Amino acid sequence: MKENPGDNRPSPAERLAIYERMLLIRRVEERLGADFKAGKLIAGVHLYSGQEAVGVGVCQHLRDADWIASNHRGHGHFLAKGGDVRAMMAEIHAKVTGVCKGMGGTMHVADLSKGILGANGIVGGGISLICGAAYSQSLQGDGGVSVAFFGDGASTQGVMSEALNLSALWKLPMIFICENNLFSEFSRSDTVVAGRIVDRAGAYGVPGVQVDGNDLDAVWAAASQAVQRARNGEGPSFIEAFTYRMSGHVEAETGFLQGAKYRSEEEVQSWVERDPIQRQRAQLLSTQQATLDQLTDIEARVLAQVEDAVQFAIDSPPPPPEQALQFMFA
Amino acid sequence: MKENPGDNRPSPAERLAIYERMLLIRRVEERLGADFKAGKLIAGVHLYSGQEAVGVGVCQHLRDADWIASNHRGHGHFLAKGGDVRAMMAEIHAKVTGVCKGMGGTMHVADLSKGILGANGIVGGGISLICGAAYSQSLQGDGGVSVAFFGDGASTQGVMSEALNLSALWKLPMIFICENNLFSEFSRSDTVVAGRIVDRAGAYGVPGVQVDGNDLDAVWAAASQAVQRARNGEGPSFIEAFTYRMSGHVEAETGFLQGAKYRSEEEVQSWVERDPIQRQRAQLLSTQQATLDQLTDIEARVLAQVEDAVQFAIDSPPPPPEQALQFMFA
Amino acid sequence: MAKKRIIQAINEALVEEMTRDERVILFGEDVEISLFGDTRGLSQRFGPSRIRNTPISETLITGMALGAAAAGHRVVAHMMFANFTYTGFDSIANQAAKLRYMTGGQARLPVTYVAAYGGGRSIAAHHSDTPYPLLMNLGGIRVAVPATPEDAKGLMKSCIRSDSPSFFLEAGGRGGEMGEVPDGDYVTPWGKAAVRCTGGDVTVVAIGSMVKLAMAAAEVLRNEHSIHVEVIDPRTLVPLDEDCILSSVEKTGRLVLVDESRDSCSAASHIAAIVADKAFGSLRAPIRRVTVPDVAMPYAPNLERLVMPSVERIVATIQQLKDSRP
Amino acid sequence: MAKKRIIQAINEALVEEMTRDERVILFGEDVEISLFGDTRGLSQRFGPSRIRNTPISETLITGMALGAAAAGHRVVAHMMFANFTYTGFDSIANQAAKLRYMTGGQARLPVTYVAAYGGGRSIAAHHSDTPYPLLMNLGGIRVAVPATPEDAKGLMKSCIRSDSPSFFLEAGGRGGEMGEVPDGDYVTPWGKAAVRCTGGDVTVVAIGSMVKLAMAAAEVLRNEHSIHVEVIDPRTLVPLDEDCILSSVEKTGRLVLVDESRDSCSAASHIAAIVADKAFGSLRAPIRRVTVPDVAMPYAPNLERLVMPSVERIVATIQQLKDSRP
Ligand SMILES: Cc1ncc(C[n+]2csc(CCOP(=O)(O)OP(=O)(O)O)c2C)c(N)n1
Ligand SMILES: Cc1ncc(C[n+]2csc(CCOP(=O)(O)OP(=O)(O)O)c2C)c(N)n1
Ligand SMILES: [Mg+2]
Ligand SMILES: [Mg+2]
Repeated sequence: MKENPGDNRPSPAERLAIYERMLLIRRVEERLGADFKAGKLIAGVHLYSGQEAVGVGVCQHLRDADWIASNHRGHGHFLAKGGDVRAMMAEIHAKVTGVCKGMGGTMHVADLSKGILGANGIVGGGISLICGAAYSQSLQGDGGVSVAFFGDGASTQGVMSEALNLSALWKLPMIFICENNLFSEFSRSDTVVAGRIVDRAGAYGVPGVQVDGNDLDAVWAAASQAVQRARNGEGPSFIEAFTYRMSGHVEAETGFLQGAKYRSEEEVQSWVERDPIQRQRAQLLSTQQATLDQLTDIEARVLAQVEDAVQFAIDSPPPPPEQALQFMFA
Repeated sequence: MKENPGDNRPSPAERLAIYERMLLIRRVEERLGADFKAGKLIAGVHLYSGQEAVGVGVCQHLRDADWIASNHRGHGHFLAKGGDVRAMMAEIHAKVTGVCKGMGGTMHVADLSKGILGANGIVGGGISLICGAAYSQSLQGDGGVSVAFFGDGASTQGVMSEALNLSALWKLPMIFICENNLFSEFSRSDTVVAGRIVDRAGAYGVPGVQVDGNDLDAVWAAASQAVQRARNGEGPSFIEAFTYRMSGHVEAETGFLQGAKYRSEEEVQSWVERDPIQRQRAQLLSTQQATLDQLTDIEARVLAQVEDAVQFAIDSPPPPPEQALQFMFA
Repeated sequence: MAKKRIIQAINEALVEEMTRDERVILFGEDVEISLFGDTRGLSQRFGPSRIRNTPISETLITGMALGAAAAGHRVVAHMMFANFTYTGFDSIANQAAKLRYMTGGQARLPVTYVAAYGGGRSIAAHHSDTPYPLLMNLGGIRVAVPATPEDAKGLMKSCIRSDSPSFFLEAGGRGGEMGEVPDGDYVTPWGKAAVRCTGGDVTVVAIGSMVKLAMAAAEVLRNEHSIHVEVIDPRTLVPLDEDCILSSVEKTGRLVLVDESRDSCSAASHIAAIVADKAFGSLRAPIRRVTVPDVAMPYAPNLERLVMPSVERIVATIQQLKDSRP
Repeated sequence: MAKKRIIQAINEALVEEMTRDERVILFGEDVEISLFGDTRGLSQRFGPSRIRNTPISETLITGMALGAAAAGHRVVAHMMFANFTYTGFDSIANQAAKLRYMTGGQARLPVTYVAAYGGGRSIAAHHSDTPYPLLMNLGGIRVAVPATPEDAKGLMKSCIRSDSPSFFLEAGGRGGEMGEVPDGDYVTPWGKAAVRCTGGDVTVVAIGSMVKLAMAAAEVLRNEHSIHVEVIDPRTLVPLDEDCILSSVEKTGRLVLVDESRDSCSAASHIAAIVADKAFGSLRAPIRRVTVPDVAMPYAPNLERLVMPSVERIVATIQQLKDSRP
C-alpha cells in the first residue's frame, strides 16, 4: 500500500501492483460472468468490470485500519482493499469457508479485519455506516480514513446529503467516492439525477472534483489529495469518477429484461476502447515501466489465482445446518 | 388572494388584508401562549410569532386549489392559507368541532378542502407529500402550485435533497420555503447546518434566493416570482427566509429545560425590534396607506375574532367515544 | 377462464385499471423497463406521464405517493423489494398509516404500494424480508397477499380502487406460478378468506405463497395419513377474515399457521392470539406456527431451505399435532 | 438503596457507563441540553467529543451509530421519540438487525438506540407510537422495556455493555415515576423476567409502564374480588423469558397480556401465541389481550384514555376471565 500519499503518481513498482490488482478484479468478474451464464452460480452477480481504476486507485492509499463501505457492486472494492480472493469466491459460492461463512453472499462480502465494512444490498446503505466509522476515527485521532463507494444512482438517496452536511460540520475524515457509471440499473443517469452530482458537495462546503474514472492516474491523484486531507483532520472530500459498467447491471438481466434494450452496442464499444486496464497496460509498456513478459507473467499469475479461488470455493463444504441459527447476536 | 402574481408589491388594499392576517396569527399565538401558561391547554404548542411575514407573504399568492404542507409550527401557515380560526382553535382544544375533529391537535391542523395538507409532527415530513401533490398538479396541468414550509433544522433531512432532485428533473410546480429562524429546537443552526441552505437548491439547478423573512415585501416579491414560475411550468424554486421565533421552541420548554439557556435576551430583543408586524404597521402609517383608526379597528376585530374562536372552542363538546375507532380507513 | 402466471395477472390488473380510470398513475424505480414483469409494457401503452421511473429516493417516493393521492390521483408506487420500503418507512408508518385518522377523516389516500417479499432464492437478507407483520401493526394500512393468479389480479384491483393506503405484496420470484384467471373485470374483496380445501381434522391458515406448500402438505396428509386438512388463505391480512378462521377452528379444534415472516410478532402469532382468545373453547390441541425463525435470511441455499417453511415441516407439524391428545 | 425517578436512574446509568468505559459515546438531536432529562449534565461532564448534538438526520444517525460501533466505540444513539426511528428505519431494519448475521458473525455492534414511546399525553399520533412489535419482528435487535427505576438503570447498562444492537425504550412522559434504585454498579440481565407479585389465579404479563397499571389492577382484584393475580414484567422482549411466563401459566391456567402497542402483531399477540403453543395443556381459559386497538393515537384526551389500556380494563378483563369456565 502506498506510503506517501502526497505523490501525484504511483511509483513504477506500485504501478505494477496496481495493474495486477485491477487485472485480478477483471478476471474474477469475467469468471463469475461466465460461471453465471453456465449456471454454476447461486444467484445473480453485479460485476465491477470497467470500474477497476476507481476502486484500486482509491484503495491503494488506504491501510487495513482505514474503512471502506461498498455497494451491491462490491467485489472490486473488496479485492481492492485487500480482501482475500479465495474467501470472496467461496462466499459467492455459499461455502462455509466464505468470508462471511456463506451467510451474506455476493452482495454482502465483508472483511472487517481488513477494514471492509461490506458490500451492501441497500443502495446508499453504506454511506451512513462509513460516516459513523469516520466519526469514530476522528475521536480516536489516529489519522484513520473512511471511504464510501457508491454509484450515481445512490447519490439521490437523501442519506448522501445528510452525510455531506454532518461530515462537513464535524470535519470527519470521510471520503465520498461516487462512481458515476452513467446508469442506475437500466435508467440513464440524466433521467434520474438533476445537475452535476459533484455540486452537491460544494453546497456543503465539501471540496469536490470530477475525474475520469477510467484513468488510474487521475483517480489516484484525486484520492491521494482527499486521503491526505482526511488524515490531516481537514475534513471530508468528494470525488465523482466517471466510468462505465462493461457488463450489464446484473448477470441475470438478460433473463428478466426479455430483450428490452437500455443502451446501445456502440456506447458499450466506445467504453471498451477506454478500458482502464488496457490503458494501464499500454502506459506500462509505452513508458517502459513493464515488459511484455512481465505483463504476461502477471496475467498468468492472476488467472491461476482465479482458478485456485474457484477451485477452493468448489471444494469447500456448505455451511453446517446449525449455522442457520447462529450469528444473530454477539 | 392575489390575482396578479407578477406585481412586485401588494396593492394598498391587499396590504391591509395582509396586515390583518399577520395580526390574527400573532394574536392567536399570543393567546395560546397565555392559555398554555395558565394551564388551559392540553399540550405544548409551537408558536409562529415572529415568522408571520413568511407564511402570509407566500400564501397570499396561493389559491384554495394550491397545496401547502407545513411543519410542527403550523398554526401560522394554516391561517395564512385561509384556514378557519375557530376550527383551528377547537382542534387545539381537542373538540369535535375542530378542523380534524380533535384527532390531530396542534401539530396536525389540516384542512384539505383549503389545500392545507397539514401541519406535521415529523420534521421534514411534509416535503415528500407536497412533492407528490406538485406531481399530481403537473399532470393535471391546470397551473396549480404546491408549497412546502419547513425550517432550517428540517433542511438536513435527506428528503429535502431528494425532493430538490426530483422536482428539478420533473419540473414540478413545487416551492420550497425554508424558514430559517436560526434555531432547530435548542441548537443554533450553524451548529447543525453546514454552509448556506439556499446553496442546496443551486446544486440541483433549482433557483434559490435568500430573503429577509421579517420583511413582508421581500417575501412577497420572492414568492410572487416563484409562484409565477411554477404556474408557468418552469419548475421548482427555493426561498430561504431568515426570521426568528419570538417565542420559545415550544410552550412547555421552561418546564423541561430547567433553567438551561440557549439564546440571550439581547438576541431576542434585537429581533423584537425587527418584528414583521410592527414593520408593516409603521409602513402602512408612514406611507399613508392606513390611518391609525383603521389599524385600531383591525386590532379590535382581530382580538374579537380570537376571543370568539376561543369561546367557540371552549363551548364545543369533546369528540364522542365512538370516534376513537373511526377514520382509520376510507 | 385461462391459465396465467401470477405476474401476468398483476400486469393485466394494472392495464385494466389504468384503462378504466385515467387518474391511476404508477411510479417507482425502473418501472418503465420492469424488473419483475409486473409493469411490463405499461410505459409504451400509457406513456411517460402515467408511468414514470423515479430516482432512487424511497424516502421521497413513499411520501409523494400520498401527496399525489391527496391531490386527486390514484397512485401505484412500486417499491421493488420489500426491504426497500424500510428506506421509505417514515412516510409509510408516520403518514400513510395515520394521516386519515389524524385529520379526522379528511384525507382520502388511494395509494397502492407494491413490493416483492420473501426468501427462497439466495438473494440474502437485503432482498428477502417479509414485511407484513410490521405493516399489520401500523394499523392504518390495508395488506393484500395474493396466493394465486386469480387473486393477484383481483387484489391488485381492490388495492387500486381502495381509498385507503394499501400494500400489495407479491411473493418474490414466485410470479411464474400458474393458475386460472377469470375473464373480465372482477375484484377480490377485502377481508374475505378463501377456503382452499376443506377438511375436518386440522385448520391450516397459510399466507401468500405458503398456500401452495400447505396444499401440497394437505395432499400428503390426506393420501398418506388420512388426515383431512382445511386450508385457509386469508388473502388480505388487514382486514383479516377472523370469522372464517374461527369457524374452521370451531369445526376442527386444531390450528397450524404457515407464514414466511420471522416468528416474533408474526402474522402467525397474531392469528394464533385471536384464536386462543375467541375460539379457545373449541381448541383441542396447541396452536402451532410454521414460520421463519428470528434470523435474517441466509444466503446459502441449504440454510435458506432450513429456515423457510417447507412441505415437510408442515406435514410433520400437523402429524404431531393430530397425534396429541387434548 | 434510594428512591429515584426513572429518568434519573437512566441518567445515572449513562454517567456510570461513560465513566467506566471511555469508548462509550452518545449522540442525537439536542442531547446536550436534554429534552427528557435523561442526558442532562452529560455534556458538561464528558465534553463535546463524547456527547454531541447531531443535525436532524435520523437516516444518517441510525447508520452512523453502527459504523462508529464497528470502528470501536460503544454508541448510544438518542432518537428522541420512537416515531422518529421510522425516519431512520432503514439502518435499523436492514443493517442493525442483519449485519452480524450477514457477515457470518464478524460485526460486533455495541449500539444502544434510546427512544421514548407510548401515549397518554395528548401529543398525538406522531409522538405516541409503541415500536417494540416491529423491533421484535426484525429478529436481530435486543429490546429492553424497563418498568421501574431500578430496571431502567440496570437495563441501560445492559444495553450499553451488549455487543449487539439494542433498543432502550423509555415510556414517554412517565420518567417521573419513582422507585428504589440499588446503590453501586449492577446490570439487569437480558431475558430474565421479574415476577412483580405472585398469585395463583391469573397470570398477567405487562410490558413497560403497563406493569404499574397491572399492579394496581392486581390490588383491586385481590382486595375487592379475592382474585390473586401474578404479574410478570418481562423487562426485555428480545430475548423474552418464555420459561417464566410458561411456568406461571402452568400454575394459574389463565393469561392476560397488557401491552400498550397496537393489537395486531403486538408483543401481546406473540406471547399469547407462545403460550397457546407451549402451555396449551395448562390453559383453563381464553388468553386475553389488553392492548391499544389498531388506531393511530388520538389527540383528544378522552379518546386517548379510551384506547390506552387502563386499570379498569385490566380489572374487567380479568374478572370476566376468572368467571369463565374451561
Ligand atoms: C434502497 C434500494 N433501492 C433500490 C435498490 C435496487 N437497486 C439495486 S442497484 C440499483 C441501481 C444503483 O445504481 P448506482 O448507485 O448508480 O450503482 P451501479 O449499479 O450503477 O453501480 C437499484 C435501484 C436497492 N438495492 N436498494
Ligand atoms: C423526524 C423528527 N425528528 C425530530 C423531531 C423533533 N423536533 C421537533 S421540532 C425540531 C426542530 C425543528 O427545527 P426547524 O426545522 O428549524 O423548525 P423550527 O422549530 O425552528 O420552526 C425537532 C428536532 C421531529 N419532530 N421529527
Ligand atoms: Mg450507476
Ligand atoms: Mg428553525
